[in-house]
Amino acid sequence: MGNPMRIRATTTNGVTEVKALMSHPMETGLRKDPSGAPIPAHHIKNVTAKHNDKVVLAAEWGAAVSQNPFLQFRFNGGAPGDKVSIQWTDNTGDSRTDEVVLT
Amino acid sequence: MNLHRRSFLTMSASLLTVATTAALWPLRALAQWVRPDAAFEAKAMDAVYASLGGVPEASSEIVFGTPEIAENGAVVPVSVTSKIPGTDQIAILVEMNPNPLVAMFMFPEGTEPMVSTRVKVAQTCKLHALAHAQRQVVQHLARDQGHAGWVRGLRKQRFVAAGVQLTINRSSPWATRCASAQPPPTASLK
Amino acid sequence: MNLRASFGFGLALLLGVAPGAAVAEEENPFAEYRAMFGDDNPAELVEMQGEELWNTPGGPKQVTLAGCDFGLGAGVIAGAYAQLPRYFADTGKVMDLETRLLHCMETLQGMDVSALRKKPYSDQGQPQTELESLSAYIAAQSRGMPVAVPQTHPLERQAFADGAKFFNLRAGPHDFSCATCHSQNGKRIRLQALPQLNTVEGARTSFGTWPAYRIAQGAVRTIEWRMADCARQQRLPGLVHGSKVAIDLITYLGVQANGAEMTAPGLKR
Amino acid sequence: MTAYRTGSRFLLAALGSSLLAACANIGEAPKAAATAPPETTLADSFEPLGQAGLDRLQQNTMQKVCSEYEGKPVPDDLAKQIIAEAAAGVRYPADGNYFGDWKNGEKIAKTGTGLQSNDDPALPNGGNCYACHQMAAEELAYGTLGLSLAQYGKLRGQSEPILQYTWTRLWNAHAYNPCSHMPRFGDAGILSEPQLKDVMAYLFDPASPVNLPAPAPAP
Repeated sequence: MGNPMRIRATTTNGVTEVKALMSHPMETGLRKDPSGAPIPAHHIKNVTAKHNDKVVLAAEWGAAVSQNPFLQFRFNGGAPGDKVSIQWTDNTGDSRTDEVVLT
Repeated sequence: MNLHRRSFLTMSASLLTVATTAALWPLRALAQWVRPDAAFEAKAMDAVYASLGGVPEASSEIVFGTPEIAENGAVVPVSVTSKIPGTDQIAILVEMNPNPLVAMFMFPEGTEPMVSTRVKVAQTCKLHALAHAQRQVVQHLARDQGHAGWVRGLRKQRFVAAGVQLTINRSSPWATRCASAQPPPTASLK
Repeated sequence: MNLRASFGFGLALLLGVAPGAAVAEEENPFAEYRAMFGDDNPAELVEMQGEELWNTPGGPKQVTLAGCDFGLGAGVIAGAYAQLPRYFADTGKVMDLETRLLHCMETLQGMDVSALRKKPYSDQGQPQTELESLSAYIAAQSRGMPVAVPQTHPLERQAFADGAKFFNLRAGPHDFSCATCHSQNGKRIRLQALPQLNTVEGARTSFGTWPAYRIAQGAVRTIEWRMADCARQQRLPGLVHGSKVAIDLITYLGVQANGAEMTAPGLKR
Repeated sequence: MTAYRTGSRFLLAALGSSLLAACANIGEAPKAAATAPPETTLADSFEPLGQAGLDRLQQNTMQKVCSEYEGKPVPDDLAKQIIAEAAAGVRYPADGNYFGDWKNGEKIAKTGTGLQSNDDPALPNGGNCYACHQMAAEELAYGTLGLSLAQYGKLRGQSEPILQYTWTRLWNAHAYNPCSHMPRFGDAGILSEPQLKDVMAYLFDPASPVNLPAPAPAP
């Protein structure tokens, strides 16, 4: 289920800017733990952002997106009360969705 | 000329297509998007291009926001903006990473072709961005050719790339391949 | 914000010199890099985890930590971190946030904190410990407030004096003390700027930024971690969490930093 | 070098007992805290970790004096004593050859690990010269706690006195500066004799990057 994301969305002159931080280790599968055992890959593969029900951004990620990923983008529109949601799915099938309401 | 890109895609088969490059970047509407796994698993830039379908043309219409020198390769802020009209996809690649393709972003109509994120960079090398753009160009055929009133739609597709040099002070710890080539200058005192 | 201003200053200096020129002391080649993180500090994710822990009943007694007194009254966390370490009458000791948290987990929640006390910090790539998450959350409740570490009780004054003494203590195979690296202005190790921690100015730029998210570790680290990791680099044995030396040093730094703005959780390389 | 040794033996014999008496107080500083519980000692705040045992908290004479006089002038008699004792302990290369492999010296200069509680004791220690000193022009990630060593050999040549001086500095800098902040690389066993020779070569070899000219600044 993962830990909650921090999403900030602000609308200025009809454009909504979204800034999200996601809590995820983004393990590449190339690192070893202190005992020398390989640490299995564990990273987000897919991200989908929606403005209400409309997809405003989709992304495919590899393991080279940094730990605790940051994502910023802008879409046209956005009014007070609208929802902006972000969903991620990782390579283990785990996923998490968080949303904010525009003010 | 504010044509809807996605609805255009569905009728594109019946229209004359002009591609400016040999690129065969996966052309699917967002709903049918399939992750290009081979491109993510590719171990060199050429192989990434090959799995995406071709070599992009160089472009100065991609704008980067990256630091000239990054303190820590594990987290390097990167923003990429495409100034090419109709840009619907942006990809970020790091040349010397074990897998160069880092991320691909798809922008539906109404989303600015801009993204900002943070990536792992194994060692000092070039960071590349690819942009894919397609738009309908309405061509008015000249009257003297006897085609009065006809228009035809061209789907103009572009697949471009640009690179920017990044200096890494401290190598990303996960990068086994590159770290061995150049030991990170880690001071034990901080 | 102080931090922002110093980034801008560093950047201006950086742009003012020809590339390839020798790097002067006062400029930071990473000013641009650091400024690009803006307000988007992953420490906020840890703060959120800490907030959830704070509001969740825990331990055998299944109570929250809302009854914990951090010096400003039971459950008062707004501004509490800016006034720690301080003397607590109920234990007769000078305690910092972390030792107080452990004390409350033990006495209020009935938790066995011996494991947490022994291993207070998360391993790289592992989830943050409760101590780290709660520290991030509670420290953030002092954001924007002035540091005000008290010097009223004799033991508080003693902690400061002993901290000042330990700061200069040279030991170990490398003969390092805290002062070896932190007693001169404008110096750096490799490219890492060193705060001059035996002065008010140096302590003020540093103290209020801890706990901080460490980019290299992808985790929030507390000020006790900072002390212990300095001891490691000094080639000393392990500095015990919550030990007298740790609290004395934090008191020494905090008192000198009094009046500075709390900005924690900060962001460090 | 023999002069140093003779001198220091003399001084030690003359001042040894008074020095030890003086240092007994200084060394107790942290636990001499007036109102701290009497049972509190420095060792209570530490625990053995990895290769770092509690014995590392035991201060030697120099460490005690220099802790007491950090940031202040060291009294003359104590300063002389530390200098003499340091000079007396310097061991010069048995074969009279100061130089090893500058390439290995470069690695030592850039390696910051060694003797930390989390370091692998099986690996060679680093010298971490770049933490504090500027050396090769091409390496921009240098610290500024110590003096710049750029062009070190080129500026100084390779006369016997300068070689001996440099070796002594590396072995035990307190032979010149009583409360130097520089680790005693030879005296404290941080670097081995072959490693010290490698670092010497890195400082003096004309082919070493330390002695190459700085790259031309970008236009």
